[in-house]
Amino acid sequence: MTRTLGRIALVLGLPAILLVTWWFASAGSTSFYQPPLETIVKVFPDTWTAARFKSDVVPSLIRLFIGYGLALVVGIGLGVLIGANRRLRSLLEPILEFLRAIPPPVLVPILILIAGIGNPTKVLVIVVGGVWPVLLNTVEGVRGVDDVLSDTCRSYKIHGWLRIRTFILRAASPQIVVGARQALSICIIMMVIGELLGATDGLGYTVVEFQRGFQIPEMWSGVFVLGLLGVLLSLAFTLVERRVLNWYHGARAAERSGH
Amino acid sequence: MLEISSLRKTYGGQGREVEAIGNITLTVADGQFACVVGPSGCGKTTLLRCLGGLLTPTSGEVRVNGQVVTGPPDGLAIVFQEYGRSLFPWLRVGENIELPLKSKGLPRAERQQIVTDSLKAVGLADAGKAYPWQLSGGMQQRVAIARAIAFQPKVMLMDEPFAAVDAQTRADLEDLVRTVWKRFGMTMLFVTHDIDEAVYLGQRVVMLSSSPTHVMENLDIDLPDDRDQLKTRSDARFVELRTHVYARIQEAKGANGQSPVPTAP
Amino acid sequence: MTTSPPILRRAGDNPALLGLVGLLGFGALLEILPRVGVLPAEYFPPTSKIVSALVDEFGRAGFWRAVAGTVTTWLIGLTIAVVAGIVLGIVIGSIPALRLATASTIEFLRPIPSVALLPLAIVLFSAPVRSILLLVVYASFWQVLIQVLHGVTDVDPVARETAASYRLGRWRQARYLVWPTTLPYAMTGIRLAAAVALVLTITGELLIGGTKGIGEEINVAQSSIAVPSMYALIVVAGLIGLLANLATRRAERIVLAWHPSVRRELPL
Amino acid sequence: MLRTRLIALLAVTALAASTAACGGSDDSSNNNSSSGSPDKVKVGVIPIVDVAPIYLGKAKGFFTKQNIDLTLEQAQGGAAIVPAVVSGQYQFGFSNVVSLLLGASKNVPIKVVANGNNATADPAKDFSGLIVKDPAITRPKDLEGKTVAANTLKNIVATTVNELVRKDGGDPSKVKYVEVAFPDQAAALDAGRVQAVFLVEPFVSSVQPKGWKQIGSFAAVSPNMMIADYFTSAQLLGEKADLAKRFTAALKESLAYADAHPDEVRQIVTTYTTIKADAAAAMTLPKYNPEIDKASLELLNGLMVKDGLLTAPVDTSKLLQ
Repeated sequence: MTRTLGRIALVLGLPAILLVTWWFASAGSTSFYQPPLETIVKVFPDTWTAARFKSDVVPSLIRLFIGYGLALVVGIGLGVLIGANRRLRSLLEPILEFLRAIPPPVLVPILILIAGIGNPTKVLVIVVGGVWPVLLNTVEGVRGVDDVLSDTCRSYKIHGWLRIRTFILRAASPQIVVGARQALSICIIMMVIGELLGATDGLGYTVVEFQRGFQIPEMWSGVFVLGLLGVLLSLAFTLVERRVLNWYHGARAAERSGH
Repeated sequence: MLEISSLRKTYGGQGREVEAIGNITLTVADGQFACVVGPSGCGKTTLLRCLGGLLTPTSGEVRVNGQVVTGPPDGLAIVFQEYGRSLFPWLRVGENIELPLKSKGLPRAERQQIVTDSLKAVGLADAGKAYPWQLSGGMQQRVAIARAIAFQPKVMLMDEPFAAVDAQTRADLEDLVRTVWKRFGMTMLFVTHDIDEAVYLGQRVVMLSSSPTHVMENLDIDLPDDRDQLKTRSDARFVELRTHVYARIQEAKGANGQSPVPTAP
Repeated sequence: MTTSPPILRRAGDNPALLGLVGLLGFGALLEILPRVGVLPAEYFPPTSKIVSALVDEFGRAGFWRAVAGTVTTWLIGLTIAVVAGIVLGIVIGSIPALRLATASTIEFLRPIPSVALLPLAIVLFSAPVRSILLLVVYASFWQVLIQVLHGVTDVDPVARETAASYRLGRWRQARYLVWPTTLPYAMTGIRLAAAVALVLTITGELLIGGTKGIGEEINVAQSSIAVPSMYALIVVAGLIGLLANLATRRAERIVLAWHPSVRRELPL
Repeated sequence: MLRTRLIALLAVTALAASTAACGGSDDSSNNNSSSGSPDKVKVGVIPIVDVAPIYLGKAKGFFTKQNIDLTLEQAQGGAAIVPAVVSGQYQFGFSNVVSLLLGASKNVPIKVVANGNNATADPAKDFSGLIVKDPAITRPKDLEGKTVAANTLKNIVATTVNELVRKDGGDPSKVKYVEVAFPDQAAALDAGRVQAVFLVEPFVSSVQPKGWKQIGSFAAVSPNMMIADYFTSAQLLGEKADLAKRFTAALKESLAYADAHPDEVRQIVTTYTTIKADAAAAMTLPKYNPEIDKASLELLNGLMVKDGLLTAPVDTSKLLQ
């Protein structure tokens, strides 16, 4: 029993101390732009009502998941194509290396100019940000597949879609997951930027709206929600990753313990 | 039925031609258990990869069950030396064995049946649900053999399959291969650098020279059919045959004076 | 078409040449498509227009001040993040109790998108540069900290015992044992941090403005709908990113010259 | 012993660094001046025609006369200026009345010190314009369900457009607003990203050649309506009441001078915006009343309650000195 108590203390210890110090440090704060933590917490329930969730949080999330999904599909699709073909890879590598280096936010103004500020642009902005880490890590993963396995596939006549599905994609999955995690954090940033640069709904828009309306505690609560979104998505990602890569972690553990 | 006629394989590398296989002509009759042995680095693996359609020979021809080999031929299965790397780590043992059957287009029920039988045949009846990396080296190689059996090949190629396994496990696996061969009756080509293993297992031992490789001698093993580690290995005839092969290999290694040129895999 | 098959075949085996062919092909493609009308030339100017816009930009003093502005903000933010990341990483990493106590906090703060802090940054810091630096430091700090923590916890226990058996003091242990093992991880952290820092620098310039930088130049170009120069600025941002990647990889090779190239970037 | 203290020190700095990141102290550069040397004063403004008087007053030396060394800082909209004034980075700022009333309703510590500018008397010829491109939109009522560009959300533009739609028998809650900076609004309307823009000079003249239609303006809500004011933080008013008094006096003088010399206004505008002299000549100038128009305050107060921006009217005396 004490062991689990100990573990809980460790997990909640520091966060509790930090929150408490912030609570008291900001308690007496008269500064308009740094309201007491207490007011922020008090304002939370009636700011983030079910209606607000439906009108702003849900649109943001839908755009994020569609954009992130597309980034994965396009990134992995092209990645497998390029990774498997040596000549295609050396043909495209310099271009990809350059396009990857472009900081995604730079593309937002041009995308707004071209496609306007509707939802399609917001999704496009997210895809453009997220596709690069996925694409390049997939190419890396596909390139690094074990050639003994590749020979096994050839001799046992496993090819076509079966080969891609059960060999190439699975063998490259640890590296693809690295790319997918990087893409997730970039996509969240791009989601917010897309909403800050001219939007009529969404999380980023709401935070700007609060700021323009001098609703500072609500603005802080909006920042909390954005932060929480990042944390929850990262947690969800870890759970999915643990399931998708349990074979990988098992194999590495076996290998490391000299099995 | 395996027919190799004047097979030659060179590795071209910026003007430096490395002749892995000089000229090999060899025939293995249906159902025969042939072992191939030779000094290390004499292109045994290159020969096997040409037979398996994984490497295209520079000249000469390979026929499996009467058809010329241009790519991996039908009815042929290979068991690789690096058992760990030839099994899919993300598939459970049962799934590893089942995968080639899927590409053959067999219906589900039949596939499940073959998987269970193959596992029983290699003594891993209840390991179907485990992941390969949860098993020992020996057991992983058994899974690779089970996968080969499940493929129901007419010809099975084994590329030094027990080189990376400890001695005791190797003895069990040798006996397993013989039982499998007897039971399923496929043509077996067993490549090894271990002379004792070649004589113990094979109905015939093919001795290769060092590179440029050619067949030095075909030796028929007239030991009794049912062999076991104790009796056969202490049998005088076994020792006689083994010494003969050892002498010829030593002679091949020393004959052309230069140390064997390392061949690219 | 200029590239006939023989060239492709001869270039086939030499990747560098093939890469060049790829680049030229990409440029040529972007030249032809708008001219032929497949892409609306108004929003997709042909490459030649972009190049000439680029040349004009190079001629403008304001442009170089902007590049200098972006690079300085990026470097300042990166340096703060790297120093803080390494120091905190080693301190937290080498004291197991601290490591356990801070694990949950780190895991909570790390995924918070730094751009969420934007509204706070604008309000907390009146000087725009400070707000942008807050974003840059916050985003890149975690990249370094996490990798350094991995490095410190990856110190081979056997090595640690031998060091203890020779009664190496904690400070000397840090210097001769912890640091060499952590360095490769730190370098990975720095490489990742450099890329993220650049993204946030330009994001800050775009959204907060008020500082000399590529982001601001793009805002100005967007207002006057100077599309070719917008593309030129995007190309410049890409080049800065490319140079940053090459520079950090180069630094990595120099710093880790002694280290066997075996360095795993942990797929976390 | 030294080592353990060193580690402890590092741990403390780490903790301090993290809380500092949350707290964050800004660097209010409040440079207090001795009576002799002039007060260094920074004012946050938006690069539009509304602030021409303060630029003119600086050029004419009205501020130096009041012993004030004036610097004018440009920002996108009121929303960025208010925080800077509250934090002390700017001593004074320029903002539209609606944002100021909204701030007062949320107890933002700000006080109005002088009038900024007013709409003209003629609704058809004002310094502002609600402009549309689509010929199908002929009157404010047609904006229902459409998207209108405003330089900042929740400011006087939305209040004005809502009132125009309401007066035309339409339902203002059906109009959507998106934040687009003045210089980008023309491109947004051109590309069809928004169906209407609300511009002030010099931008109204710069889009003239496009031949788009104007269906409303500030003046259409109420002639000579007060649009914007200059304000300061309550803290500065408390500590330096004398400076505020001198600043207001110089500003009133500038407003009167600007209202009397339209051609000098047109000339000065070309110095702080990108407008060319010929377009500046065609500009319609706002009215620059020296006095604060309390009637407009109450009018806008009421409209904000109608729009739901305020739950109850603001006690404007809190905003005025």
